[in-house]
Amino acid sequence: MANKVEENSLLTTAELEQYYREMLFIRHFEEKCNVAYRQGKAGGYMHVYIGMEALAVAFINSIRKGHDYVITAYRDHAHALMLGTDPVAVMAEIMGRSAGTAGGKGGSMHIYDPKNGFYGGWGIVGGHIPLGAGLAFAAKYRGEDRVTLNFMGDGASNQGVVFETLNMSGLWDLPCLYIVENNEFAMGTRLEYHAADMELWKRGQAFGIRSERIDGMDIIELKKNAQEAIDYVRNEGKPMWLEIMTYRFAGHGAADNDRQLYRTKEEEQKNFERDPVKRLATYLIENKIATVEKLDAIDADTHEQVERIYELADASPFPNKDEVYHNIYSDMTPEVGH
Amino acid sequence: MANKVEENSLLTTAELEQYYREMLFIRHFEEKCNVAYRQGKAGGYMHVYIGMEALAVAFINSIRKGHDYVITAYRDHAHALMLGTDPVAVMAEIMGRSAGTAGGKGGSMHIYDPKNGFYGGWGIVGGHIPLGAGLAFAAKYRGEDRVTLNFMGDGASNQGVVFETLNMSGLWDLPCLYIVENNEFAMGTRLEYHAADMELWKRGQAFGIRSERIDGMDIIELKKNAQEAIDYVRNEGKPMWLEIMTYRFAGHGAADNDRQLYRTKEEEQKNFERDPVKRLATYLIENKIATVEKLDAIDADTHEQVERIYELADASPFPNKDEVYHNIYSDMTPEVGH
Amino acid sequence: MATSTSHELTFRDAIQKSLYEEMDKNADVFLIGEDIGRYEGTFKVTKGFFPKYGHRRVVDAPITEAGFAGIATGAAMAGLRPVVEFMTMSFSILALDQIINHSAKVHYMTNGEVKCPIVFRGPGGAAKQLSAQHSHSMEGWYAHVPGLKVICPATPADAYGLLKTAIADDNPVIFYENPGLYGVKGLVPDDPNYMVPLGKAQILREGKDISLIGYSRMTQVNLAAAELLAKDGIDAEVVDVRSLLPLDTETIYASVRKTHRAVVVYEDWRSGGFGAEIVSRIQEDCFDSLDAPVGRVGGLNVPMPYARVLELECIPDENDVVAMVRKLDF
Amino acid sequence: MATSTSHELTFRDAIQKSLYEEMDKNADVFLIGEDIGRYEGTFKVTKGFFPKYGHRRVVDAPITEAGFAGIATGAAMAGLRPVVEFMTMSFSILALDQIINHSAKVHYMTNGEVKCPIVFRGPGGAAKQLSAQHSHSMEGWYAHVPGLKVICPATPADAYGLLKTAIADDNPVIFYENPGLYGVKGLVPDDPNYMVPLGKAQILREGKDISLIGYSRMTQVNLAAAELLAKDGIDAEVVDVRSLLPLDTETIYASVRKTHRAVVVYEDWRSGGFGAEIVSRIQEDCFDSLDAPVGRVGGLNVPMPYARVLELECIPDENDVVAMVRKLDF
Ligand SMILES: Cc1ncc(C[n+]2csc(CCOP(=O)(O)OP(=O)(O)O)c2C)c(N)n1
Ligand SMILES: Cc1ncc(C[n+]2csc(CCOP(=O)(O)OP(=O)(O)O)c2C)c(N)n1
Ligand SMILES: [Mg+2]
Ligand SMILES: [Mg+2]
Repeated sequence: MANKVEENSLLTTAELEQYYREMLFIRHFEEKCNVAYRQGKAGGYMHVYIGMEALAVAFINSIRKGHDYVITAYRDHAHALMLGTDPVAVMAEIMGRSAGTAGGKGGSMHIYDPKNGFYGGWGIVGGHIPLGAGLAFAAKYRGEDRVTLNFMGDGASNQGVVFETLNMSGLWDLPCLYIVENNEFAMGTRLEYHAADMELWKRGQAFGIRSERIDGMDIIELKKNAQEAIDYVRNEGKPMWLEIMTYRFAGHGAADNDRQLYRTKEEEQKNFERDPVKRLATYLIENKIATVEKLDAIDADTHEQVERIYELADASPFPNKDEVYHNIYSDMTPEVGH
Repeated sequence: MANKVEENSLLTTAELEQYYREMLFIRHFEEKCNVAYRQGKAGGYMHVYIGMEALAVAFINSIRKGHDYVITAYRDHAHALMLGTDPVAVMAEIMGRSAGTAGGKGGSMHIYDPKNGFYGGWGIVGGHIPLGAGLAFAAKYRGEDRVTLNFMGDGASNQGVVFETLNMSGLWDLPCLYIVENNEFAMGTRLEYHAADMELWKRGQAFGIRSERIDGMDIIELKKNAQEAIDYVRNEGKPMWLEIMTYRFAGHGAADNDRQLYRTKEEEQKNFERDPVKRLATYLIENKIATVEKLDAIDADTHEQVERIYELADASPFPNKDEVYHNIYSDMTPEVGH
Repeated sequence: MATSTSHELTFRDAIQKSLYEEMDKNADVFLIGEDIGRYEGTFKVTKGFFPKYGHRRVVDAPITEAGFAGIATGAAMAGLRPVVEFMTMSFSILALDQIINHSAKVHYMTNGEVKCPIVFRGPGGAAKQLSAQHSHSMEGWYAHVPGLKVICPATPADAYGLLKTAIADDNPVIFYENPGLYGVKGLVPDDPNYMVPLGKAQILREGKDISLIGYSRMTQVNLAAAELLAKDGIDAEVVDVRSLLPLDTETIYASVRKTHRAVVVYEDWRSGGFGAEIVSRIQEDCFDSLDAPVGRVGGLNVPMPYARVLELECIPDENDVVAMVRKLDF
Repeated sequence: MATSTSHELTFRDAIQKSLYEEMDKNADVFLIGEDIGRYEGTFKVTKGFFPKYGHRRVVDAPITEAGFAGIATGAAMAGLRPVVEFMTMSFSILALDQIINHSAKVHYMTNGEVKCPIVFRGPGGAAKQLSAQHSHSMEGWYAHVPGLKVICPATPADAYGLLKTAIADDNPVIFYENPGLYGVKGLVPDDPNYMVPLGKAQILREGKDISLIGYSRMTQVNLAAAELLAKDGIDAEVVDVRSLLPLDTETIYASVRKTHRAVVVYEDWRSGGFGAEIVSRIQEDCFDSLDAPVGRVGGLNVPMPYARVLELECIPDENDVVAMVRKLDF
């Protein structure tokens, strides 16, 4: 893969504007989630994608939405939104409402939308990685040309089951793209304290899997690399392992409000310069692809959109108590009562 | 590491003879275990080391016995014997007698002798690997210069916990030598069906761990390489990952008597040519280090030794029924009775 | 083609027949596990499958229980119907997170959007001298987890019919085969459409004096104990629970209300085993019918030792059952 | 220096004090877990430890529960005394094989040659809206395993004294902290040599009409229920089990023989939870003393839902206990 896109002939103006709009939409959505959390309207563990927007936007715009499969961990709002899940249902889920994607049973960490190819939304770090390989297994078993995007964090990439899954993926040629969202932290633990070798891209190599590291802050470059990787997986029918360099702008979760325990303000400031949204804005303006006014309008627009989503979600009712027993099984209820 | 030993100036005649004797002793011991199993004197799962003798002999003769730590899986007789564990106690354990290393509670798969630095003898494939790292952790914590030998099979090297352990070993510089006894099979599954990349030596690389593959059938070369690896781990205070190429001459366990399900007789025959015992015999004779008579005497000797061990073990009593409750805890007994 | 004839088969062969028929019936059914293909399975349950179905549908997995249980779960989420073999259920401990946190919960966590039709099967409990790490009874742990169904057949016909139903079920099912049962013979229906519903206990021997309640191999032990008791004039009813989750308390309670006495028998460690749940429910709901406390016979609370003489101490047998019956006032 | 004074502390601070003192006392004691060092622990139990003891004795581990539980077990086998923190006990599921097959068994498998002095501790049970994968009660599973000790304190003083004893114990101990208890205050002895023996239940409130038997946070719920019942003239005795393995049946039975009625309360899924074991033993050994069946109050058999209104349905509270008491004939 080229380290820079020499020309963006692959991307149209419309596409670039679309990505800008999508990244901003995600950012505003996530900011609103933080508001909801502070207001006590969202609870539990809630993790936002601020700073990492380019990843979901680039990869999910490179698949066949609804046909291909996507799975990730608990930092999952953006992936659902990019797949076309009703944003009101996502926000309602985060607020624990019955109009939520899982009727309020899952919350922020457990967004699902199988009709759009989204299989969650999982809370056990690393635990969903074999599930993603299983989706790919099913596609291959049935002779379908679906690709699975299997997202995980840098911290998750240490979990044993990830390596087990890579071995089987290499052994059985599963059409699965493993995407390590390396945001430099596993909760309060810096990369250097959790990974013996910080070049996480190497981890696929011992399993005969094509493995690469790419930048995740320049959406133009990233989009091209994402498309190339997805095409490889689809056309070769083989797995691939990608490490994407990004940065978590916010705390680990909404409850993490002492980031100085593990990183300095200076370090943060330096990394905020990498902001994928600002970067694309600069590019669009410098290259006269869009005007400042245009970008401001997109900002106002997506902001307004999110406000509306929030209102609609917040106006929706909480689940009824008796729903607690619904859908444990497809066909029965376990023994009832305390 | 050099791929060939140009001269064996490092090994004396006495040492070469000793290794020959030890390999033969292990082989006769294991053959006798098979007899015991066929006679119904040993039960459960029992796995012999025939064909792989050079590994335990080379590595364990390269450590400070009693000072360093050794741990392995269920194919564990040879490791105990090489560490100086009373062979009668080993055989008695295999026969489920109270004179056994664990009073008959462990059997063939669970031989221990902590006084000689041997920490088992474990049955969950891959499960003991973090334990070995923990022994190394303790040595480092205490500032001791002990090395831990952490043996596993090729099949075991797929288990997720192995990779988790490698990451922490690299991260924390644990003085642990990981030794993959690659005998080409995980029970009835050939290497090519269980490992995406058959070069298992690569698996340490992504964790900044020195990683190599070496031959396990030529004890002269192996001894030199083993010593070098152990010195590296001790002197550098770092982990190392080694893949040793060997072959399992027997079935997986004593109950596996249809090897043709997974390998041909021709293939076996070809591999029997690699026999480390025969190979050393040829070397000793061709280089006039020992006479045929001498080697025959060693053969007869070790054979006789094993017969005596067997008799002594077989003459020892079974445990008493009330011992079933002994040593579950250091200080109490759980609720008694059915 | 429905037929009411039957043939004598071992428990092992009954499972094999069940698997063959379900694989033939539905191309979405596939097997995955360690050494199940070319090696035919350590307990030889899958003998003949690899040559017939090939590696696409009979998948030899590396020794990575968590990984392949998870891959199978993902495949089930996408609509396939995996049958996962654990070489022994003891090794399923390594896959527990995948089973109880992923398979068992996906239907609830998606509020019914994603189904997970998967069977986890394998030998569970003590075989012979496999010692502490290979002799686990895991059924009680699984039966504690909402989202799973847990099936413990005791006869070849049930193994046959229950496995079929389990494979057809849209929820994760733990299917528990005591290795001591593989050689047990019994009549098995020829009808490839024969199915036994999950969640129904059965009375294998009617009696009026006491209910012997058990599952899996302990049902066979209870049948033997009933014979011994009969010689002494005690008429025991043998209740084969078959399904731990859901638990057919109706059949159990009806028996206890008739006999007024009960002993619950299981091979798992006595303390904290699922038998305790059965005892608890009986005393909760049949308190006034009980003439004596509900007796329990379980495995000794001991990591399984290797020496045969010690191992035999640990596993309940018909004499232990008879002794407990005698303790209850007879 | 022994002293009989005491100070009010939260449950969290009591644990912290206990850890500090044991680390100061014995250089072989070290802490290992995720985010326990620089980040001070997600529940802030290990706040201040990293600056004081450094990375040698306060080990920040990668997210590899099986791996570091196993490394700690190996270190214990070599004579160190690790205290392992699981960020939540839910994640200990990933380390279960290391705990139950390795830590718990090595003493038996070596016939007493190798000891394993290790503590596995962390928050267990539901916190608030952490949903299905983060709200597990695991204590019942652990209490089923011979070779482990399982401790579930309900008060700051017990958390303090029992953790000290657990660290001094030569066997693996599971130490279970309900997250709902961390903020609960109580008097804690100043004496750094204060220890509470493992395996002893205690009566926290005397009463003559019924025994409310529970552990961990449910003991606080039982105390609240006893107050409610008192208003209606029902005099409940509150038995705080504290230790599930070993289980102090003597204290439990003495209470039941006095009150003739009992309710066992636990947060874990009701079906198959450890409360069933307690119920079974009571009815086995106190049958003739019982005026009613032993009642049970447990968590709903439901994967924990996120929405607060649903979550609150799942967790037992004092009203559920009172309702069960009322059901038992009052
Ligand atoms: C098995 C497990 N262990 C620990 C946790 C607690 N936990 C949740 S997120 C997290 C950090 C994960 O970091 P990373 O994988 O890098 O993802 P990121 O949050 O940075 O996106 C931890 C330790 C968990 N949920 N599951
Ligand atoms: C976790 C686990 N899964 C499966 C088994 C069954 N089993 C025992 S040995 C073995 C093969 C191991 O092969 P390898 O690691 O290559 O060691 P070798 O026997 O060749 O020395 C298997 C599958 C087990 N004991 N533990
Ligand atoms: Mg991260
Ligand atoms: Mg092997």
